[in-house]
Amino acid sequence: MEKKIYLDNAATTRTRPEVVEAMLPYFSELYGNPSSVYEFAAQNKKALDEGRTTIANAIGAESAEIYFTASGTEADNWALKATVEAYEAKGKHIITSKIEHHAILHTCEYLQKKGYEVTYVDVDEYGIVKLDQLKKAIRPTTVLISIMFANNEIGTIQPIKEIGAIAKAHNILFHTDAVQAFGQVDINVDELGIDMLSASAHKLGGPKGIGFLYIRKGIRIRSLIHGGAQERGRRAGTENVPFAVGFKKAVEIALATMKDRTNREKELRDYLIKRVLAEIPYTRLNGHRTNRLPNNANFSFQFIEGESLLIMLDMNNICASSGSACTSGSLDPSHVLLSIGLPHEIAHGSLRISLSHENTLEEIDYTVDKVKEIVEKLRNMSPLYDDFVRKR
Amino acid sequence: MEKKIYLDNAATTRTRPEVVEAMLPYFSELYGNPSSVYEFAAQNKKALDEGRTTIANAIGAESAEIYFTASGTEADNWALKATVEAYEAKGKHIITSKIEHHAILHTCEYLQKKGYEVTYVDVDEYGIVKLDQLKKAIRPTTVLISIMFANNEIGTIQPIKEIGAIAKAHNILFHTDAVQAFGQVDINVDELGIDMLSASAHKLGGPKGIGFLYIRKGIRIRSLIHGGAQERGRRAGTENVPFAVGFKKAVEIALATMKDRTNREKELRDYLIKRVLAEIPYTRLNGHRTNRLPNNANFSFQFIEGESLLIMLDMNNICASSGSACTSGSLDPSHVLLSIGLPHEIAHGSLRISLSHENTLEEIDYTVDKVKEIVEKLRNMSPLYDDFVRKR
Amino acid sequence: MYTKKVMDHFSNPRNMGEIENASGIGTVGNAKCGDIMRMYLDIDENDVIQDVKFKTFGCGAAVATSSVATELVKGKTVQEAIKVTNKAVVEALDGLPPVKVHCSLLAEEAIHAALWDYAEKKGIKIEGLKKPKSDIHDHHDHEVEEIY
Amino acid sequence: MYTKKVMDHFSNPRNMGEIENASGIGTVGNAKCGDIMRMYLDIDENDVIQDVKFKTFGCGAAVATSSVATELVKGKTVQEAIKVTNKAVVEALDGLPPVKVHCSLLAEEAIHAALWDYAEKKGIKIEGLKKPKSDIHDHHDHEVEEIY
Ligand SMILES: Cc1ncc(COP(=O)(O)O)c(C=O)c1O
Ligand SMILES: Cc1ncc(COP(=O)(O)O)c(C=O)c1O
Repeated sequence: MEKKIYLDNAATTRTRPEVVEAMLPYFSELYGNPSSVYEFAAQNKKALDEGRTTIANAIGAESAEIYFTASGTEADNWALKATVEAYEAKGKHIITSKIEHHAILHTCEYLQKKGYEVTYVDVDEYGIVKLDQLKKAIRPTTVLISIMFANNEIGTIQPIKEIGAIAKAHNILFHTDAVQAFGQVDINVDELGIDMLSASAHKLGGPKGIGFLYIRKGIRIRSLIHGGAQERGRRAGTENVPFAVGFKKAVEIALATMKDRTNREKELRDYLIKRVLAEIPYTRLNGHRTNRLPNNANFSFQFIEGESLLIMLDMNNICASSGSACTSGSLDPSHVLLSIGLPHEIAHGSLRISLSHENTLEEIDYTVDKVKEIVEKLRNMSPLYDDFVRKR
Repeated sequence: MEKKIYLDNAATTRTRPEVVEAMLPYFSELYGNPSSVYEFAAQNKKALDEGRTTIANAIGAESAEIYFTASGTEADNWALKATVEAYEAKGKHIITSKIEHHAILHTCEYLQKKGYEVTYVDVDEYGIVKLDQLKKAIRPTTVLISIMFANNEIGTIQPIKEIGAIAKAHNILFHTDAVQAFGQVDINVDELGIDMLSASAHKLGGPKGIGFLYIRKGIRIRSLIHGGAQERGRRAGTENVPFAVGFKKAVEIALATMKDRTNREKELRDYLIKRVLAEIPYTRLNGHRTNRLPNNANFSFQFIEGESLLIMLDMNNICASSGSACTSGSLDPSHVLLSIGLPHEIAHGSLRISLSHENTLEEIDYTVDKVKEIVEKLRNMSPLYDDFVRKR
Repeated sequence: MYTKKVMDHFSNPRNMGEIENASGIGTVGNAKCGDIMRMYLDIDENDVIQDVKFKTFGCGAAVATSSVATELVKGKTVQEAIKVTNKAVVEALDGLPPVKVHCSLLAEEAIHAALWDYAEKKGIKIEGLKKPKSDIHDHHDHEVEEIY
Repeated sequence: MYTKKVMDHFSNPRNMGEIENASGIGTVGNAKCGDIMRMYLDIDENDVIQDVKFKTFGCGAAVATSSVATELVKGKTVQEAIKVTNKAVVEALDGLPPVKVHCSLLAEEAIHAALWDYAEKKGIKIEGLKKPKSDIHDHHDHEVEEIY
């Protein structure tokens, strides 16, 4: 194909043209600092607050419970670091899972160095957090449970409502990293018992560089970034008004199109999964078969290595990923794939395909044909495959 | 005047149309995640690195010493929090000044609560840090001196080179908040002995929501935001590529136009100062007469209150500020004006005018006329003025 | 930030000025906090406020609350005037930002201070009127609690 | 990320395949780390490497270094071949990203392992050749030191 086929929407999405259009006036026309007193700036404050309201409505929260951040990562850092600080009197223990994004895991490791204790709960072969283990991990000193809504690599959606109920029953705060889930699945913080939630605009057609943290009213929270009184004194720094406007637009579109879009993506995804599993031997689907993000498929092809596969796909104008984009460049296989029990050599041969509303059946067919061809080629190059064939 | 007169460029600037144009392709065309392996994303990584290089060149640093952040505030927080963490073995003492931006002051207050010690050095009547006091404040446990390059309210430029030399002589790291200075005055980190420097794009025609921290090679530094391996493992979160491209463009323009632009601004500024001081009695200029930002003028008008003045200017389509934008909405008079020795009631009556390349002599004349008229009107309303006239 | 009513009173303050030989003058607030209000009352023999003027050093809300307070008490008896609360002032302005509510308290105080002055000058006691504080600094409430 | 040379060798690997009844076969690396290289050498009676083939499981750099290493040793004597260092491999590829330099070490090891196998089979000792490690995991260097 001449045209690029972009199948890495879990890494980032194309900023929707409508979003860009919505942002444009806020650069060179309505450029006032929202903190200023004059009318010209009041418009920007209004735009910011309207963004907040749209986002709040999208998760069943109140506008005053939404705080803009510069990324999902910042929201995750904030939720963890500020909560443990505010609730130190109660204890210094956090529970999370083994398959969290590095924004959570590396923050936890940092906190461990600072004297906090962290329990990393296991997941089953589908990537679902083991609830019995989670319950057993609870201590009187546990201040926070942080479990991601949906996994960025294998797409598995967690039993958030159950986790929310467990947290509530034990009077523990519950944070969820919903960076991959927001805009893809229905979220209502009250129904699900979520106290804090992180999200990021660039995963749903918004710009890269804005996220938010939902903090339920009444929760004691400290600042992560100190300075001016922006975000009601909770998060300092001159506000990125254009991106707040863009985020709003992206959320509006994501909500309005959610049902049709995700249905279509599921169809494409299931077609893709079916063809790959049927046509490429020694292949497994990672993640849960049904409890998964509508746009995510993750495969392991035995005997081959993921980067080679990616580069060859790239040569065919197909953009996909192997594990999370943040960890590519690292030599270690994905901690998520290892956590669901894959041996190292199989974890190395994984491919993540994540769809958007822009992908077509034709693109999927072309991609499967190419994946098939490349996997065959790489297996022919692979000493592991040789050994396997010989042993058979 | 029909047209808005924007005289609050220290709060934020209009994003230059050239900057917007440079960013545009990176939203919906070149939207890949710079961390991804495919060619499509490599272009974005390249754009990011080119931004880094342009910025590095602008301050005489190396590309690998520049780390993007989401704001000047984040850069300030990072510089302080991560340095004290990394150098804790040496000691827990920081020296800063009384007139820093809240991004520094509130971070220092936070650190004090965490057990660090902070000395806040006084400034003289012009807002210049007292170097003898600074030297005396140094202890064996001092790990960092953080003094702003130029003040955001009164525009005073600090003797940075002298401070850099003092820090070096005592083997103490020197950080400077150059958010107001970057793009306005020449900065060379080696010549000035700067180890760390914060800046923000939106003060020089770039977008709101991106800044950078310069960290001299060899300095031990920890992360503030933990997660993915972005920014060479130092600052996690998917990179805001469009804004990095925009920042680059803004810096290019700021450097190319620096001499002519600041000369012109100085002329306008000096004309403004001359007229105001000559035509409005009981008025003082705050800040240093010559060691000040080319685009800053700050006045105190006795017997009147700043917000009233601002609102009336706003009614006349003039955007200006009273103290820093971040603190408006607060009832306390500016800590900067109090630090230079103004009594409370005079500090309350201050007006900051900060120019850009877009302002004209005509606008300045109109503004002075209006300020004159409004000050008179407010004084007629003021019981303080009454008392003063009566006593005379 | 401000309602239309506030902006109207701020840009066209009613009853701004002084009254010579006023029956009572009250000054409250302090310059340190950035607002001072002075009220002049002209009260007739029937205890009716015939005229009222103000001078204010302060923010937009301070000016607007002064202005609206003069309107609220003008023509009222002293007894009616002391019942004009800061709440009435806020309502008459269609609301104030939380950080500015203290201005309405200042306006209430200013009226009371002028009435107290009037009572002292006349050597009478006004039922229900307390001696005004000279400094109402303590009324300030900050919208944003300081967070570290 | 990769140079043109790397991409060329990756997409058109030279000497990919097997040699039946090879004079020496060497396999290095380990699947846990994501790369395994196997080298086949056909060496004539004059100790000249007449043919060389490889099979590799690994990233783009692993494939490209294997490919270029086969080119570098083909036609050389055994003594010349053991002097082909990973540096030569990197240079022949116009460089490798720091995180991938370990692949070139792997390629060097693979040649050495095949030569060792050849020597063992023939019952000779090759001057300057050490017994290859079976696992060169330790050569990994991570570009980004982990920062907390
Ligand atoms: C001196 C100074 N430091 C820090 C900041 C904070 O920068 P930002 O708005 O990018 O967070 C500002 C401006 O608001 C400033 O003027
Ligand atoms: C689950 C999850 N959490 C956090 C992040 C970090 O978000 P951001 O890139 O906005 O920092 C990502 C994506 O990179 C993610 O997939």
